[in-house]
Amino acid sequence: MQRIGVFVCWCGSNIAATVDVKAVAEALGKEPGVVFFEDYQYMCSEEGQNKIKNAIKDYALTGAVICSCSPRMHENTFRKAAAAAGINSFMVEIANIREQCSWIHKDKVSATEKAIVLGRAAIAKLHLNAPLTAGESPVVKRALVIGGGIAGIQTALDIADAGFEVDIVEKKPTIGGKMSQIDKTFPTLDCAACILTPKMVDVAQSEKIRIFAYSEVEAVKGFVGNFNVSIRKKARYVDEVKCTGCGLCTEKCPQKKVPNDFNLGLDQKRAIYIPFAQAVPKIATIDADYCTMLKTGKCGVCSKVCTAGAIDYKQKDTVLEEQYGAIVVATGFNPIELTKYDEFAYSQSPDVITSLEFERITNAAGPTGGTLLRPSDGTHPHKIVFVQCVGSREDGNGCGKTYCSKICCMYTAKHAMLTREKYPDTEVYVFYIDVRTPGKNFDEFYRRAVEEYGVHYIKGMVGKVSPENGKLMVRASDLIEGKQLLIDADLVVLAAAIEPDKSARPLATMLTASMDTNDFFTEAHPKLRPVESPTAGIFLSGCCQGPKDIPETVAQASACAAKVIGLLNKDKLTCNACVAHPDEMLCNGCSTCEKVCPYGAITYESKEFRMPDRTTRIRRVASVNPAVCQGCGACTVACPSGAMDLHGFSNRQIMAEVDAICK
Amino acid sequence: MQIEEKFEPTIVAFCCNWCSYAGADLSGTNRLQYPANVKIIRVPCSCRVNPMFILRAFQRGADGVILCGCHPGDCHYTTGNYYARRRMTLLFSMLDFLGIERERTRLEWVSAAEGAKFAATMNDFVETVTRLGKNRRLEDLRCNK
Amino acid sequence: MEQKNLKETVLRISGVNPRKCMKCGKCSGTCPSYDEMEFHPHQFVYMVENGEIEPLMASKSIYRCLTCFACVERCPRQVEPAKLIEAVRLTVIRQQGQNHLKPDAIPALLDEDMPQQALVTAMRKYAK
Amino acid sequence: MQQVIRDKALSLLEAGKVDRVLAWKEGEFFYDQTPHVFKTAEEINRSLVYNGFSAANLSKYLVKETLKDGMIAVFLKPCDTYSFSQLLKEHRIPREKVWAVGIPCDGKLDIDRIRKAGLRGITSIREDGDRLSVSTIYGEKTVAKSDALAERCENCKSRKHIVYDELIGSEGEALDSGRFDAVEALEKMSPEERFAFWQKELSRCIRCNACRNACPACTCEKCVFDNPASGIESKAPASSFEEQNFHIIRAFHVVGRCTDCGECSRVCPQSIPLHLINRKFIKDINEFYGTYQAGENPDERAPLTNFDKDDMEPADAFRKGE
Repeated sequence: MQRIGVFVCWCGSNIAATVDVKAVAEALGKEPGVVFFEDYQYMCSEEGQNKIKNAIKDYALTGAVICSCSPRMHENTFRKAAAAAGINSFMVEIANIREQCSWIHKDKVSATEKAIVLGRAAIAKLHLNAPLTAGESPVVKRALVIGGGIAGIQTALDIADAGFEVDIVEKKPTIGGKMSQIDKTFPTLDCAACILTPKMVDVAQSEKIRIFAYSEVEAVKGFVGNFNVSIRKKARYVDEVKCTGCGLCTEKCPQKKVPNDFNLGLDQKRAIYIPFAQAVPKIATIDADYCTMLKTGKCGVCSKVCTAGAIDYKQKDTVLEEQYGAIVVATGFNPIELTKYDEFAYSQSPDVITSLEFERITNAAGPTGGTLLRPSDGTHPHKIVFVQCVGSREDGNGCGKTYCSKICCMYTAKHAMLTREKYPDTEVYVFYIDVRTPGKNFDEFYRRAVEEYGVHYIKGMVGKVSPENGKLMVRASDLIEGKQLLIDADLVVLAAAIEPDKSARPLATMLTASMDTNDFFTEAHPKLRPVESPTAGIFLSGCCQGPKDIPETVAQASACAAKVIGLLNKDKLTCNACVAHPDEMLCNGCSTCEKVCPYGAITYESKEFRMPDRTTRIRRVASVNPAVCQGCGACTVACPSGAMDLHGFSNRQIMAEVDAICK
Repeated sequence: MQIEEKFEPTIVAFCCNWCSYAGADLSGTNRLQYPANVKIIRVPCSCRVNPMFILRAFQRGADGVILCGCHPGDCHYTTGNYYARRRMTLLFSMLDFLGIERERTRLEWVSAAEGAKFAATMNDFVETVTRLGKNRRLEDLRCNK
Repeated sequence: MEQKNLKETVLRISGVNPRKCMKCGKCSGTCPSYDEMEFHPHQFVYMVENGEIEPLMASKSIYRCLTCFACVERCPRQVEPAKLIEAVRLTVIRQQGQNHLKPDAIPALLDEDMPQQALVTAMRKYAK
Repeated sequence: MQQVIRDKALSLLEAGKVDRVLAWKEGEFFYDQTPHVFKTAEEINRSLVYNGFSAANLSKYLVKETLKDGMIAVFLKPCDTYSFSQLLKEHRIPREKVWAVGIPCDGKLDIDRIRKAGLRGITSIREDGDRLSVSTIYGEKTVAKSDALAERCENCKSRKHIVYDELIGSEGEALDSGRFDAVEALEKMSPEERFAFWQKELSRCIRCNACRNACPACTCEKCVFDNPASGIESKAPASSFEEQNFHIIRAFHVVGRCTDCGECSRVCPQSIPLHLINRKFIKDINEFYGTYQAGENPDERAPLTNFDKDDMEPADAFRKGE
């Protein structure tokens, strides 16, 4: 039996004016288990807290019920007071008789009655309270960043800067991501490489950062502070230590017909390649699908020319096991596949290109050396049509996306402007539905494209693009003039919607991080915790969480780093004390609870049990990781046998409250 | 003249800690009145509410039970209220199927900012349940009087 | 019929929800009969939503639509403008004496290049 | 068919493939068969039966039986395979310890229904195609089989075997059944009429727990109603409320797990149509969240462990019914 003290607060006149506090204290004093009761003007004051502490000591109380303001106000205050007096802080229950009683009622009789009922419910619950201790778990002081684009780079640099070790896992042979493929950046028009490559070099030179390029995360186990990650380093067939990145092999390789994915297949590379001049790490990689030596065993030119002796045709994938305290997802985006958009003739004509392909064509390091030439015949286009919202803002039943891809309006304005600047004789048409330019200096940028560069912005959508005699006949509507247009364009550029990288979905499953229907990672709270996943210890950086431009990505990446640093800075994590816990003897092992847990806190293990009939039995039972459980209680209701219960809000506690209220 | 005593229903309101309980607090802070019949039980999340609790309340004499949680999509635990919604939809539909007045059960989404909505919801709910009168059917379901 | 009823009729016949339209104009950008029409496909969607059915009913545009369904095929939000145009046309034709193509008119249309199927289709489309 | 099943059981046992066979055994009365674990050929030849009264869904017994050493063979009718599959999904039965033999079923008989047709003093029943020859102490009678079928078989949902190691007979199909008609009829009633209906039915409950004990979804290590620590323990009814509480909670605990095998109603000594409560849940799930058949697909998420952001609100569910 508990020894309970009841403390009724007046809150000045806030409570006492509508609730007869003395009557409440006396009525509750008659409840079973109550050995002490008192009322006081301000329970939360120093003096009030001392009254609680003294009563706990003098009357050997095992628990306290405080009838006062909302637990959201002073629960912690009273818990600390209880702990200071030597009882467990979870042996305190609050009856909310201010916000939920005295402030909403005028009639003193009914308000007093209600306050007594609320007090009784709190006492009934407290009878079933048990001391709780929050667990602790250690933190591995190293972070993993998955994805080496600008988001991953920035996050890694910031974490390293705070003095923690960071590993970047990048599936491509080099870090840099989409930004390395871009020519110029809006709205300042500085060159992407000029601002990105110094950061890449910083990453390479940082003592705190390790880069696992050409590698993928294969499995993730563990929980916040203690993740075990398997990383597969794919075989490059080149010794990373020996290779100096001189590039001789990439010039001598006789296999020249390999589609260059860095240039989106617009030109060809060799079977051994370095994606671009500033690649980090600058190590050659052999494309096993095209290498004659690997396919037929006959060639070996690269091995012969390599003075460092770095070529190793027998190299195999290796799997590393690493430990991390935090994991950052920075898997980024890709433009969607446009092959299904027959009306835009993307598959039919090489002169219908995506905006990312346009970036490569205008990039000085790209397939055309930066000269704007048509992919089909290498001539200068004189009439270019840009089509916005291709695959964005659709109704979701087609092949497109329901969301706005956010970046297309700005990069299209940039493309249009740059084209007009370099080639003033080129007519540029932009077909738009809406021009969306919220951002610092963004609208000014778009207006410059129209006002200074004379780009034709036409409100309307392109209905059909048909290749005819080397031209692209673009049929479109001009909604403002009320006219249908037919433009004989030389080049059509489609602003393709962007979607999360395909690797994100399986990764989310490994991390037990939740995703929305578009495969963007869900944030822990859409407004207040935008860079954390609901799964503790998993953080989100860049476009994996939603479409973003570079400034936003970098801002989010740094915010994400701050959260990671905050976590890694702790030596130990205090877990939530009110966690779910299964009664193993009742557990059916049916896996129902596991499915509703938003945090992946529940796992199953086979355990040997001594049964009441003295036999032993191996049973599959649920096990909750208290470091991961956040205490929502979804599992407790999913469990048919009642094996799963929640500390602090147990089935019996809640039912005791129900009973006290309904009595 | 005989004064007929007004029926005062017992109403149990389960409120999730993060949105609805805070919404209830806010209606207090704003001094928005609702009847004292409503007694609130704090739960971490609407998904913590077991159908057993609701039946238990009716069994022990409650005349109406209302469950309040964060708006869909705003759950502190991201998905709890979606599960709660399915569970309550099925449970309430079942009670209706057994012939229990459907107005005695309710699920409402109340955010921490919706103090006014909380008070209005409670006023409406108390009024509805008062009109229905004492909850006898669940009690009487088996007693073929 | 009243304005509101007309709109309801058109919506019911077509099964289209014009509110899904985001006013991109792809339907009109793709329409092969654009220049023949007084009201263009996107205007049909807009005007139906605004309840302005009578001007549409009075317009020759409803007979200029080829029902090629290019707008239906390409609409990014699956609004299906052609079905709206069809619904407006049906609303007209279903009124008494409003058959747009009468059997008597057919002999005059006959010539060697006119496929018979086109006439049959036209009869179905333009008459009760 | 009985001989085919006996032969199969004997051959499995003889070949050493299994150590035990779970099947039906004649009970006190010919229509009252009981599930039984056969261990010897002699036992099988003596008392293994299979006919229109071999109604019990055997899948549930595997939960306990597979705790013992060795392999066990089990005969599963199509609807039993759904339960078996569901139990596998819930990790209640180790698949490798069971040899499942799918057997055909063309509907089970309901002795009460035959009696209600006016036949008294029945001593035996022989199935003869779609007719039944009924021997009574008053002489031979015949009844159309369709008039003697159990309700659940009249509204058979499927003749498909979901999971088995071998199959006697051929693979069947899921059927279009009118199994929700009775639920729909109740839904159409006024709340008062529904209340009166259920009051009449549930008043008869004697809390014998037969429904729970026969239900293949009720395999909890310890039922909440038997557990003093659960807070809702009620082995015997303490108040009038306990029964409806019991039946609602029991049905709720099997939501998304109930395969609609109909065992609850079959075993109820008071003939309460308990299956209607379960079917109401199934019907609601099908209408609200898309068709879901428990036990059909082991990889599918059950409706209560799943959600859609646009799920309907409880209030809309009511409106839908109007």
